[in-house]
Amino acid sequence: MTLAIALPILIPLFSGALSVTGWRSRRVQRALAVIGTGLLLLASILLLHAVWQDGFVVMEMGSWPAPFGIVLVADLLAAIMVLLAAITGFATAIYSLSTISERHERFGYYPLLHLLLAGVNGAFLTGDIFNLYVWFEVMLVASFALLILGGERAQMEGAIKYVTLNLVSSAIFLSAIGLLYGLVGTLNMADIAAKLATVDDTGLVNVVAMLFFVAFGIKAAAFPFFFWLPASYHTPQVAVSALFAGLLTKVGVYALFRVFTLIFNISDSLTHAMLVWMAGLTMLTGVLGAAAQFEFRRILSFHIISQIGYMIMGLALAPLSPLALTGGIFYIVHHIIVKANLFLISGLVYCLRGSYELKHLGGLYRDKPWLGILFLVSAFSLAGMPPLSGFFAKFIVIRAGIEANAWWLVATALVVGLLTLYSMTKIWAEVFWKAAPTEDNATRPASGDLRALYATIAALALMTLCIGLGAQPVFELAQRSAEQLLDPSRYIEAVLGERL
Amino acid sequence: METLMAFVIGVLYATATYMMLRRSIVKLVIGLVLLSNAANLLLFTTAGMMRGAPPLVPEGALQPEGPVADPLAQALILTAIVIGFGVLAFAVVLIRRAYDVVRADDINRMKGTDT
Amino acid sequence: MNALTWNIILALIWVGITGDFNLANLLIGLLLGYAILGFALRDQPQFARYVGKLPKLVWFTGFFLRELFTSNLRVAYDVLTPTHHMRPAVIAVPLIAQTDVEITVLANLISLTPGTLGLDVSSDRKVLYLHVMYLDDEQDVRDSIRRLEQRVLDLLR
Amino acid sequence: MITDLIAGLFMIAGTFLMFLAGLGLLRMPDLLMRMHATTKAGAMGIGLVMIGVALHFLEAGVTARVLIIVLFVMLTAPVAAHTIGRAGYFVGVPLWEGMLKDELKGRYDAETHTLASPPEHQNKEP
Amino acid sequence: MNQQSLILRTTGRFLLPLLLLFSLFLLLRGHNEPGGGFIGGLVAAAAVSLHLFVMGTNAARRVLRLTPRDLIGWGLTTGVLSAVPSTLLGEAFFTALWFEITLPLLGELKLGTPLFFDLGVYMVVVGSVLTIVLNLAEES
Amino acid sequence: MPATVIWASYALLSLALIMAFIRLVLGPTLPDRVVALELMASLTVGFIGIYALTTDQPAFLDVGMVLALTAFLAAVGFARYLERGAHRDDH
Amino acid sequence: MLLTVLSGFFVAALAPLVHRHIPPRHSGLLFALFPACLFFYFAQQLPAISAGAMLLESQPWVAGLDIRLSFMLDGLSLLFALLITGIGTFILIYTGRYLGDHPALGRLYALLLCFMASMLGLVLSDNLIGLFVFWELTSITSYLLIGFNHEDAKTRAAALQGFFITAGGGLALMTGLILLGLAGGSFELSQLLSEREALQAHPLFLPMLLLILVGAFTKSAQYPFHFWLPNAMAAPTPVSAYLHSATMVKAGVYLLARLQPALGGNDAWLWLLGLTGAITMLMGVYLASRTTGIKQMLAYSTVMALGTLTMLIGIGTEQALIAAMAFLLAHALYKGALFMIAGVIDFSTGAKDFLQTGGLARQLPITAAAAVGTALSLAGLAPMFGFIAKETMLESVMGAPALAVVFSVAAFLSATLGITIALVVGIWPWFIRRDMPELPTAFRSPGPALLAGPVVLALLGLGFGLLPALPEQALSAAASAAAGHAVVAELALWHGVNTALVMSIAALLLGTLLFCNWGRWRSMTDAGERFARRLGPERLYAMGMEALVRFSAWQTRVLQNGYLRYYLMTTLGTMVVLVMAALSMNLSGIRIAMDFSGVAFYEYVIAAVLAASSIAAVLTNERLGAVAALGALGFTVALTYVMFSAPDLAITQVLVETLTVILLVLVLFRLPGFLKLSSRPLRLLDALTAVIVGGTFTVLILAVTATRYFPSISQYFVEHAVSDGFGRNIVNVILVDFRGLDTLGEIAVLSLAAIGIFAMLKLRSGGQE
Ligand code: NA
Ligand code: NA
Repeated sequence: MTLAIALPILIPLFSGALSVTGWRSRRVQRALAVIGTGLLLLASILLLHAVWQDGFVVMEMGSWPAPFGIVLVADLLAAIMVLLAAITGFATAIYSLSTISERHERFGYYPLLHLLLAGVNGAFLTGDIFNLYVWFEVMLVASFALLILGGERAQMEGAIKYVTLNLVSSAIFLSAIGLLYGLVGTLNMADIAAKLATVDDTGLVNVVAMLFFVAFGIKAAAFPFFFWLPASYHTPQVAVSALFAGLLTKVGVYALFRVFTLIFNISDSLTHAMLVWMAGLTMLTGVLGAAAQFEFRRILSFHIISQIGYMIMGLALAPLSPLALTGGIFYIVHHIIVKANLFLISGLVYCLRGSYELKHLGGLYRDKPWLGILFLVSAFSLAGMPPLSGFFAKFIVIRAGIEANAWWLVATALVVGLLTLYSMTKIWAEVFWKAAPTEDNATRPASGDLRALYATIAALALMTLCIGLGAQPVFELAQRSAEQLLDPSRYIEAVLGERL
Repeated sequence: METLMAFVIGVLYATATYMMLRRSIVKLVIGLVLLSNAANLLLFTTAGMMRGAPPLVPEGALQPEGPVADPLAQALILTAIVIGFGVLAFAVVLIRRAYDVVRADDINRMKGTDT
Repeated sequence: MNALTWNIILALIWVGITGDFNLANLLIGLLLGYAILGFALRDQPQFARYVGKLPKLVWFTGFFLRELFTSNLRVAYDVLTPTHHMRPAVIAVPLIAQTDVEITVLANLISLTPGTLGLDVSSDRKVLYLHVMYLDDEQDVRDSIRRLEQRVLDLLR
Repeated sequence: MITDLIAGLFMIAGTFLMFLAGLGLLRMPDLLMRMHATTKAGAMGIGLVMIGVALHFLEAGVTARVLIIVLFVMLTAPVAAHTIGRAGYFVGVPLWEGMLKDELKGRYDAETHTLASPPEHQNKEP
Repeated sequence: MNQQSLILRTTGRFLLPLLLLFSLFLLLRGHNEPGGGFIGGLVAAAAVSLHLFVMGTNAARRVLRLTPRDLIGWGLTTGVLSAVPSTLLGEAFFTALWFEITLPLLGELKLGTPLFFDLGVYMVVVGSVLTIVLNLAEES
Repeated sequence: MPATVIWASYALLSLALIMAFIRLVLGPTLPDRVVALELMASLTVGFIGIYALTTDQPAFLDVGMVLALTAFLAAVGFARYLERGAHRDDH
Repeated sequence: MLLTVLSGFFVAALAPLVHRHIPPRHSGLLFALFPACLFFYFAQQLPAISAGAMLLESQPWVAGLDIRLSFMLDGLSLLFALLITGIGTFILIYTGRYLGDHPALGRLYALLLCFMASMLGLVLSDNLIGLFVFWELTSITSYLLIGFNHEDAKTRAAALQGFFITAGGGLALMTGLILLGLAGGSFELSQLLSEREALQAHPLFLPMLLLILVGAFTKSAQYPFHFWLPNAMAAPTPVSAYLHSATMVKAGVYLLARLQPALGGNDAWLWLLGLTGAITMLMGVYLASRTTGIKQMLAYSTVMALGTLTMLIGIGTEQALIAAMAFLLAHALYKGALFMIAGVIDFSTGAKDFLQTGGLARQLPITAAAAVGTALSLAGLAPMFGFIAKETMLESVMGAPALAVVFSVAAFLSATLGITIALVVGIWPWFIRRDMPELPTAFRSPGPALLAGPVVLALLGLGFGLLPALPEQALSAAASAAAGHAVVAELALWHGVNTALVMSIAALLLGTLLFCNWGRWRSMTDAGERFARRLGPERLYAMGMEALVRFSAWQTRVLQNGYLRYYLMTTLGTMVVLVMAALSMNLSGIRIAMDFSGVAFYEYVIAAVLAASSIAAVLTNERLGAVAALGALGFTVALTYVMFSAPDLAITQVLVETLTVILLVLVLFRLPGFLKLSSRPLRLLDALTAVIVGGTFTVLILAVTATRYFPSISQYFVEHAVSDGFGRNIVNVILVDFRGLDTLGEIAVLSLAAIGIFAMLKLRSGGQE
């Protein structure tokens, strides 16, 4: 079933194209949103199944042999990421049906959504470094457009930083590709890796690796490149926030995972030190940023950063402990679901109360106990409380850190976990426990039918719970995918086959 | 020629950086244009530069007669130029709208969303 | 049917007959078609005028190239020598040309000739404003413009 | 060989004209005069260089392209000049003080963007 | 609101078809000579932009007949669809399919999905650039 | 083609390019810069012609073709800007 | 056992639903059936366990991480399980009456049952991580239970404080447990306990121990983490009785006792636990003696008890462990009862402070009787079980292998003050008659549901005191487990006259004296209180939290300051530093060649104009001038492409350049001119940055062009474009065929940009479309 590998790109591209063509009909757009993302979900399950069976699924686009044409390669990590993108995409689409206003729908919301997913999936699946750049751009421009959809002042101000810093990242990325191409003369990542393996002194490659590191670091919102994220993530439509929060930075993380396991030497002392510092400082600055916030989505935004730190910690410690990489991957899986859900919950709270400011919120536990429970499940999961998904994610990373004797990182990760708990309980206390501040706020009627929102949130919360209670299969998946990453020769062989 | 281009491209990166560090949003956009040109030229240079041999096959032939300039790099740059244009267009309109809502060209006044 | 259309159809047929589809052959087709039209249909006024255009065009081109050459020399001299000899002015020249095309062709040709530059046409299309570089003798300039206008109208009407 | 020599001549002439255009652009005292230098010398220069090219190759395909280039340049250069000159005049770029006369002065209406003809021509039928 | 000069207007009227023709020329020969969907599309977009400057946005929209946004949709659809047919024959996505047709005047012609794809590119480029330029011009 | 002719052509064009650029920098008004830009476009076409000739590669003429046809659009754009009475920061 | 734990969660989940359909006065009884059944189940295991058997069962959970749902029932866990289920039964009965009219009672049941299941899981877990999971679950449920009256800000703060401290300790504990598991080669307690030598010889033994202790100490409110416990009294009284005296706070003690065989028996253990325990004991009893809040006093006395238990486990002798188990049981009985009594006083009179009470014996005779009984036990007076526990304790501290004097003095002081507070509890509210204002609320009769717990527990205290053989079996089994080998507890009310008894009598006298001067004692110690308020652990905690918020606000202001300039500066600066560092570390593999050969003069000119136009764009102070400079840049770049054989690129560049100019012109139309916004030094700094960034790229390009490891793969495209791609323009064949996917993405980018721009221009905030 190798066809399944291109479908996660082509389905959203096609849905997006049709959605543009059917611009004038809201019904067509809404139907396409559900059908398109639903099909995407099916395709990504198919893909994961195929990859689980065969280890790698590879397709040479246009039947041009690798390394000349563009190949799509799905290893377990890629397939997992695609599945997560599909889940988030589907959830967001359903959620959007009842939260996105007609105004926004009429200005391209759904086409943008589809094309964003296409870009994200393209980035996950491509085996070609320049093609990765292209998909990054697709994703980026789609996110630009989604970010400003609505034209509020805050959106514009946030977008200026988002756009500028991400464009700088793209330029650095492109420059790095240019330098790498100059050195190796090829773009296929497997081919690059295979060729570099035969070079004696790859000193210059280590230098170029720094540029890739910075470019992806910006995309991943790692320290000290994260500025664009807190400036903008709380400004768009909440469904968009959720999608961004879940997916976008993780594409940067994915790219870091990919190139630093396949192409560049992660054991290089500078690279290792850099990743370690980056991981620690990302965790810490992110969580401290959140501690200073008193707006629902801003708190969540800063936490994205700190959680990215855990994932990078997984990568940074990979040479010392294979378990670390497993932890990083587990963390990604957990985080995408939980963070997206928390944003969706903030949106539902907004629907109920009309504000994201903690000081204007309150009384929701009394009024909506089930919402409270759904929030608690996600929030405690984010904070790494057992038996939810976040606990195992944190546990693996920390256990790996201990195995690797990375004491400072472990200590940081622990403190950050505690501070995450601090933020989550802050939200809980202010939004749910505290009495509603004024009557008029508390009685603001919910707009429209919220059942779809509850269903989406409940489904994602259930997923968090299941990843926690049934952590073994997810762990096994993460472990096998880490094994694949740690043995690049398998990837190279899958792509280049007998040409080696 | 690559050596010469290395310096020229360095100048482009430098000017792009300087422009992006200004407070005026218009200068920011100009910086982005410079940056994208710099990256394209970098790719062009590192792929190796060759005079007078465009990657075209003469009519009736199966291959060019002699060596030709790297067509792959050119295809990549073409893609990058077009992408850069799309992105730039977006950025340009964005600053325009940002100016509309903020009523100032000064980026330092657009910091309401950060803290 | 328009004479030009006929000429093109003939050229295409030529290309079809010879089966050799390229630009050169099409040009040959056009020339042959032109000759045939001039020969076969010379008694019909519509075609006669069409056929008569070519010599006019050739003649006009020659005239214009000469103008171009001489005036270029003058500007070149002025640019190259350290002192400026120009006597610039903006003058209004009344127009005989009426249609958009006539006015435009005239203005463009004027602009292409060194020493004069068509600035704008008044909104009532009565005058053309020119920037002239060497207004040594205003009447002389006006006369040469008028001559050019006449030739243009000859060619176009 | 002969054609090559002629081609060379055309090329030198063309590039020389273009050089003149550059020099004129730099040396002339006001916008309108600079435009004289560039539009024509530029267009002419391209024309000559292109003829040189056509002579050098002596191929129908190349000649056709050369003709098209010359045609396009002849078509667009005066329009560009006109557009800039008009705009420049309209916004009032300073003109050389040695100008003999200016019959256009004051005839643009900034509000309606209309251009009046001089009074002596207004009622005259052409 | 036609305040543009007569000269520009007249030349523009003549240049529009010329540029559009030129753009098609660039599109069609792109597979063999410099040109192609991007370049052709950009020239076409430039042509309509010129028309816009000269004759105003309404006139430019009239020239297009359909909104440029639809052009984007159709172009993207074309692009994606041209990647698919090969899979029906069991090949990978994007595998080119070529077939020769004999036209009465033009003779043997090699057509293939890449050309179809290039057409999609052309449409998207025209549609996108014009969406941008037209809306921006209407704004100012 | 004699090398001196080619050399001279390039030299003349280079000088012209430099002068045009100087005017572009000096201005002083926006229309001056636009004129300089137009000339730079023309010079580019000239360069392309000579280059096509010296390398025996007529393919480069295609670039000249596009340039000849579209470069003036920029001038039209600038003119539109000026005539709309937009904010000007030249002198 | 898995079943018993999971069924707890299951019943908890059902509780709110069931509760809705039953009148509240019966619901408590109904739910109490569940722990009662469990109690009997565990009681049945007692004979086998005390005979030395150990029940093990195991289910895989996350096998790859050695996380299993494995359970072990030995004496220690059994004693705890009995306490949890036994006291839980009475608490549930009590709750039904105490909060009978509360709208959220269903949720309270759910949480209580949830807590009970977690607590059972904790004490039954054999797997370290499984234990930790349940440990954290008790923290979470505790948080939610403390915050039951969540609309009160103080309650929320108290809940957070308790949670934050225990969860923080939990993180340390997790690390410690992971270390323990890794060091011992297994995450199963049943296997680890026999790895004593290996563990204690491990290089990381001390950090491991410290981390585990932090976890245990925070949970069990040891000094200096003790302060959250009295604040947790914001919880409803049944919760305080259950979690914050009888069960959850004992989790830390449980863990210490559990690990004693593996980690104990060394100086570090003795000193750390013994001293911490002793200090906590003294601090607890001292603070208890000077508070007048009923629940506060009980809470502080719980702190005292927890300290005592820690100290005893630290001493670690057989006798000390027996004493610990006896004390644990005695405390659970009397403290559970006392809390319920405090609840009765509150329920019936509304009084929450001793000073509000007095002479209640007439109105609440049964309660008063139960109070006297339990107070006796608290005081450690015969014939209550508390007496036995205290005597054993006093004996064992004197037999400590080290620090015996310190422990003895501490124990004596603690016993003295213990008498005082017992007298306050047992006499003050009931028999002391004073001139008092009206009771806070009208009197309500407690009824049997509220009295069942106190009375039964008080009677048990008496019964075990009179017949110490009754609990002996269970206590021996527990002490054996804590000791790691079989220990037989021989408890008797009368041991003859020994030092311990003498100490007890002295303490009784001194304590009574103090009780008579309770008011003066309180004012005497005010100075200490004032000091604690300024610099005590709670104050430090508050200051720490404040500092956290302030620091994070500061950090955010500094890092996320809103200035794009600074963001860019940081980003690019980091990039340069990293590249430079990498360059300097890899010098051996890097060559740089300066090669200007073959560059024609006009190429220099074009390159110079290219560079100069970018500089012109920077230097001009007109926007349109900058745009014109960009145009010049575009043409020279296009020329470069032409000169180096890229006609398609040149064409594209020219077209894009033209369209860019058009775009800029259309947009700039509305924008104001350039202003010089930055100061001269800033501009210089930026220029320096810019030069460094540019220089970095120059160096990189020079190095790459000089180094080149492999030729490009592009020869393939040159060879196959015509034969397989059917096109002679190789670049175009690559674009539409070889790399069609790139192009597809690229047109997607263009489409997206157009859609985005369309939306941006047409969809205005609030306005029309
Ligand atoms: Na996130
Ligand atoms: Na003239």
